[in-house]
Amino acid sequence: MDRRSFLKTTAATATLAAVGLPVAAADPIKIGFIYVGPVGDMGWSYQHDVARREMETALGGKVVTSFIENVPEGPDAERALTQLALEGNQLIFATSFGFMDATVNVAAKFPNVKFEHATGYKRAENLATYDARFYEGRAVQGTIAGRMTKTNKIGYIGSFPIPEVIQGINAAYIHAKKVNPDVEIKVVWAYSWFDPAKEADAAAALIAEGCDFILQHTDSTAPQAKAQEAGTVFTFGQASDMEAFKPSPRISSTIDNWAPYYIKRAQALVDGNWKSEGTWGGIGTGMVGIGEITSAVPAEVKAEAEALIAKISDGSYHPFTGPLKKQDGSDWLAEGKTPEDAELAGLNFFVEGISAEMPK
Amino acid sequence: MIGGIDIVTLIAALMAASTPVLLAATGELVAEKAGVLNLGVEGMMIVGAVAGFAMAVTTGSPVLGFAGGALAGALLACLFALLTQVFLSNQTATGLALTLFGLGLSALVGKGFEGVRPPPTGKMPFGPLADLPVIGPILFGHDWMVYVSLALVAGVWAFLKYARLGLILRAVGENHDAAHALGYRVIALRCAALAFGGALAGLGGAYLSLVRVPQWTEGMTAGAGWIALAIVVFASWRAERVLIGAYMFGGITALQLQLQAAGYAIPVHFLTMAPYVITVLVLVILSATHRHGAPAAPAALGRSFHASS
Amino acid sequence: MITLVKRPMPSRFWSFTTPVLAVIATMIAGGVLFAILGKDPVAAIKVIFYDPLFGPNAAYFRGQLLVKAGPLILIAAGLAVGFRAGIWNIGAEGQYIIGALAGASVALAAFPAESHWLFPAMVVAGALGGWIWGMIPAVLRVLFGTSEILVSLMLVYVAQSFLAWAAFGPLKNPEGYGFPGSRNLQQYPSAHNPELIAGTGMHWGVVAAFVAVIATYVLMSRHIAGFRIRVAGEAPRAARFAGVLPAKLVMFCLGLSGALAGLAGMFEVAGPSGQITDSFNAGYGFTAIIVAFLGRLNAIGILLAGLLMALTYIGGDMAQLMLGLPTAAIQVFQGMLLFFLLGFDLLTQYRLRVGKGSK
Amino acid sequence: MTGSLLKIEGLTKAYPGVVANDGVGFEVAPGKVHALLGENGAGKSTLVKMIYGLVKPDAGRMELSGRPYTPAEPRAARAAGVAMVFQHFSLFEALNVAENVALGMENPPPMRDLAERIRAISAAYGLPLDPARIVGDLSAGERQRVEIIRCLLQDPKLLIMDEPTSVLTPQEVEILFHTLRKLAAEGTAILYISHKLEEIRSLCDGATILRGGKVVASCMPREKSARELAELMVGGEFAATDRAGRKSGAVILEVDHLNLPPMTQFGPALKDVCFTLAAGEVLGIGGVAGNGQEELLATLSGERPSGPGTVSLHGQDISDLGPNDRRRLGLLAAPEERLGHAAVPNLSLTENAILTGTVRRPLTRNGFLNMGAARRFAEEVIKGFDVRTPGPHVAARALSGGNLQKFVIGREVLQAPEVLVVNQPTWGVDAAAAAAIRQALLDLAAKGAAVIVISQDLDELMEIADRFCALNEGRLSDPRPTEGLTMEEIGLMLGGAHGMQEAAL
Repeated sequence: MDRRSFLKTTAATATLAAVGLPVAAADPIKIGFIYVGPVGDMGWSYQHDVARREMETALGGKVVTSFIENVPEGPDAERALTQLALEGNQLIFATSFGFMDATVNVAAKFPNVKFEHATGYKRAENLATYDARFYEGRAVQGTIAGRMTKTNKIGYIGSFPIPEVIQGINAAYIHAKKVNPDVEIKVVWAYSWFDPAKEADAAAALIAEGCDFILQHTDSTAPQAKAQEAGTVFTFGQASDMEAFKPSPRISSTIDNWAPYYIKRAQALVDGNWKSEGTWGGIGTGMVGIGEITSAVPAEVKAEAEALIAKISDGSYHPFTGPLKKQDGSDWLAEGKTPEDAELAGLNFFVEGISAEMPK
Repeated sequence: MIGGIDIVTLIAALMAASTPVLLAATGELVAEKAGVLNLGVEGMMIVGAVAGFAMAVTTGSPVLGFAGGALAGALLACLFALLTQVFLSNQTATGLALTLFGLGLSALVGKGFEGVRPPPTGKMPFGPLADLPVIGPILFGHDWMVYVSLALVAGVWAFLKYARLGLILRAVGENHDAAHALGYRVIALRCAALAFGGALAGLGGAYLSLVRVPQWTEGMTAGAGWIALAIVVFASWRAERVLIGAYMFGGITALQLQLQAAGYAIPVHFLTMAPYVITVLVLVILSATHRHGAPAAPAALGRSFHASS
Repeated sequence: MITLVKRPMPSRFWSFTTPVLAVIATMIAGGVLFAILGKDPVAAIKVIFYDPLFGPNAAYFRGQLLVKAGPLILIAAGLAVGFRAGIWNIGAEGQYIIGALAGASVALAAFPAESHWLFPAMVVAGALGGWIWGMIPAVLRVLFGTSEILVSLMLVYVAQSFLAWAAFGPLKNPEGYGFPGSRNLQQYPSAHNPELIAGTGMHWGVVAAFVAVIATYVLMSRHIAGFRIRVAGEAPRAARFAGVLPAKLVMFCLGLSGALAGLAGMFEVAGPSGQITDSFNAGYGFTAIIVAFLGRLNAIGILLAGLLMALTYIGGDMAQLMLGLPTAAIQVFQGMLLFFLLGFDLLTQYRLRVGKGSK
Repeated sequence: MTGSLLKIEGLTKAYPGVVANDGVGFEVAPGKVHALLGENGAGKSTLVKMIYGLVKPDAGRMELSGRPYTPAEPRAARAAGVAMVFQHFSLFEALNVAENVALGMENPPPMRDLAERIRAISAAYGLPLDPARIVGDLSAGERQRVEIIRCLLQDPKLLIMDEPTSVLTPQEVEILFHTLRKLAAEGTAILYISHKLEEIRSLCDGATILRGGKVVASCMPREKSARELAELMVGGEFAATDRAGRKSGAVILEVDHLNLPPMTQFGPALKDVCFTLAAGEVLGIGGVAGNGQEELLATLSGERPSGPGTVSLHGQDISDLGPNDRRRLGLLAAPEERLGHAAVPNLSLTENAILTGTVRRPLTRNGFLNMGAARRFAEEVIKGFDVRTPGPHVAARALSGGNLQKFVIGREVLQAPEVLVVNQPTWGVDAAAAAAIRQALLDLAAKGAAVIVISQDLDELMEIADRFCALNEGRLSDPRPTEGLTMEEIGLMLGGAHGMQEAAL
């Protein structure tokens, strides 16, 4: 995308949003978004914005969208949400966990406006939640990494020790271990979603520890660049496809693909059948996209991974299927059992075999 | 290897990791030596990052990219110089405003450069030297900007210590009235020092976007400019100590990540604050020991100069 | 050739006129910027400056103006007292964080007990926390002569690390599904700093900001203590001659600005923000420095500057929403506003002379 | 060489509101020491700044060695062979001697050679200096040596010295004069600025006397008496001061074995200072600047507390009381430095009245300022002491030095002190105003107050003081009655014969 076309598109949306002229017979429905980061972060907020634009295209002239980026969590979020509601938006997406309480407050004040909060757990009559089962993508990554690693050491750059990230580490480890009993996982916490320099350092540290696979739950491509420099290390794209590093070191990716969900929800609003619910979509619903597995992956490994994707996608396999024990050796899931979503949502321990300690 | 930490890799890693702040801190050192406190380092760095990136991507040449980054940083510093030296605005407030302005400007300019990969910056061709054990990765394994940054530190050190202009610069930072009375052009010199500081900050930013990360994203300096300011203080305004300070700040980050990677459960947050606590201690020791001698900070630091006669 | 001639006295006329000129200049320069970005400059300026105050939903935004400006004003009022005395606390951000942590800790320790004493105790804890954080550079300066500028700045980073530690560790909400961040104090009636009159944005922090403005105004312009503070900033030796003890002055100014910044943090965490998270501090402490200077270190000026600053934030969000202006453009616009305000201030102290100068 | 080295004609420089130099002209010949004589504010400093290229003249012309000379900046002046030693040193405390010297030179040699030359030349002229020492650690005299060496290294044709002796001890003055004579003998012209008449009489070969920016006379100083020179300077005879009708009363103030470490890095310590002061008495304290005058005033005013039992007022130990407590008890002071110490430049006269006036005047209520009362007090001072200003709302920095001095003294006198300590009360004040200030001090004493006048102007002290003592390196000589005190005796006291006991023995 070059600069000029970007400016044109935003200018066009802006004119629509500002003037609000009826483009179709009926006035289009206004839909608003708030992002925690800049749309240019190439990660989390960027993916939401991509989905916003896809949704707008998909629904033709039936909706118009607008957004506020770079909204700090806290009172500014509450104001931004109110602003969106006051501007006549019928549906508002709050796209960061930290917006949760602000969204709850504003939703209570505007009962006729629908709200959707990403990754949270508080719902109301007019407040739905949605999240993606990123751990499903981690299971695929774990399988590929477990098969391909030569050093039997997999590095994992975590952002914060929160359930979403812990699910990912566990899923990756369980599936790597399944195909390679000797595998170890090393975890480094960056304490940031986005700090390119620190992520690069973290990747370097893991590579120095002998890891030849770097999985990341942070949004920059700095680890990919480090891996490329090292030459023999593989990575996976995170949040966005990070296709610039194809075919190697980036051999696949987990993509946050919110577009299908946004289109579905906007359509529901247009059709008048929106209702509050908690959505936790995975590969099956398209919310978690698996980016192209590149030629750097041996064919049989690729086939195995694709089989796993298919099993997860059709619901015949859950990445957390017993028997599984907790890190301290106590039982977690019995043979064949899978966890409740509520339990998974609050996951705060590693599974048996991971040697890293959970930070306190 | 000590306690599971590969020291050679650690040192090699921290050298590259510290280069952006090393450059920025060296530039700020020169500005502060001339008596100007520019808190806008972060703003100049990020504008340098985006300008360098844009230049390198557009021309395909990292060298031109670094030049562009330096130029952009210098231009922003000239804005600061105009306000503080000509319009005599308060340096603290202007510096903070400069950071705000730089963050916004860079994001604005950077639209359209997101997700683009810059041309690679080459390693220095040391040939077989780079494969030597231990010293190979530490001394001969870096891209050329690392050596440029080291040369710049050495250059600034020598400039301040031996060059006539360096002496005049220090004099201006010590006592601008006396320097004026001797006929030195205080404001011109300060503007030049600021521009140089801005150029180095811009260079540091360009290193981030062209080598360290390498890509352009909004807000990518993530506080590096503030660390550069802290390093100048830690270094008690001496170029050789800026090197130590930059490597220490960079080293602690690299070390804590390596410790984590090696499986140690470490108190990350306390390690993160350690360099700052150490800087405060250094300040206290300096002030306590220099009570009856020449103080470390340039005496005119942060004060506006207006020739009244 | 234009030369500057120092006025024998600061010009009263220009001290009122320059802010207006600066705002007009910013509107022109900003308008050019917006035009380059393909937006209607007049519409953009209107959305930023006019709509939040008099637009269709102004009733709500006027309240939000107070919410946003409250902490800025509260912090800046304290900072300005020190700045007038030549004591440069640029670490208000850290004091804000520690004040918030202290206030929230008291509340979280008492949870879930309800008591009328809880909120006052939090207020005291918040002020105390900020005060302690401000006293560190004060004591170091008094004992060792260490620069309070640099120490207070360094302590911001220490406070930030401390905040992150607290948010992931001891203050983490045990019912928060493992997510970082404390319990939300908005849902804890005794600890909540609520909107006092619905829809006005007024909360105790805003009240405190107004009280601080009035108190510092009276202190600085009507009371002998404030007079001595001003003297200390203008002429330290004259201050000693007038009976000011420098050590006491340093402690007072850093303690006061620290306590007010701590209060601001505490009111924010107990009210609009609601919870401690690792990124809870939104740069208020640094922005307040700019506000203090924009307000010419004068309490009334700070009140206006804080409101103006808040207006550009809120108007900026609106411009984003209604015109699709990127935040970056708003930041550049704010930067320009600050530059013009800081640059034009020259006219109050100096006279421009065109033609041959004195040198 | 014959003729003149520097020739100045019709040099004029005006600042807003003041004509600093008005058609000034004179000549200096090579190898001669030429004095520029005049009171503070007569325009000497502006004149030499023009010669040194720091200030551009509005009109007039200068010639150096017969060629037109229009230095655009000091650099050009130095290149032309003009060097200058400043009254307030242009030195950099954190840098060492060699670096400071290098900064004042156009094309300094490499540092090592420069250090050698500094050593050599400083030894040759009897001004020993270590080039590696940090200037911040040097004494005032040593600092001046740095300035002089800096000039000498450039082989100047013309050396300008602006009030060089005000910071020197008598011994150092001797050394300096020796150096200057040697320089003159080698052919250097010296332009010597001072208002110290005896110095000029002993050193200079010619003098140009300035008053109010104009040349009022030229003369050979050796041919004139100090009194004649002084009359040329001030343009008339001294107003006679009325010192009649005073009787010494009981002892009010007692200073007993007062010791104090240096206040600043380079200041002198006070050593075993003892004296008593009686009601109705004026005690004059003479001495060269920098020998503890400021320190003594700060200790008496309460800015610097001293050891227990060292300062007593009415028998009460006030050693640990601050300035305001002492004001309450009747001990007031007026420091030497008007702008920044006795008064705040950017504050109005009303506010400057508040600075010291709140204790003895009802300018506050419960700590709140009563601006009306303060303005009335300021107006009272303005009226009572003939302060020329548009009104009390004017900032102190807008006043001329003399007017501000009158305001400062008036502010203290009108608070009816029991003891008043003043330092350099008439420094930079025109003759009429100086006379008025002296009279006010005498009147105060006549009403029964005790007054300490610290001054470097011996004539002034002889005129108004009942007893005289001298400060030298922080030591105070025993006070002697001024009546019958000879110049020799005063010289001995100033020169550091600590107490006159030895002399008496």
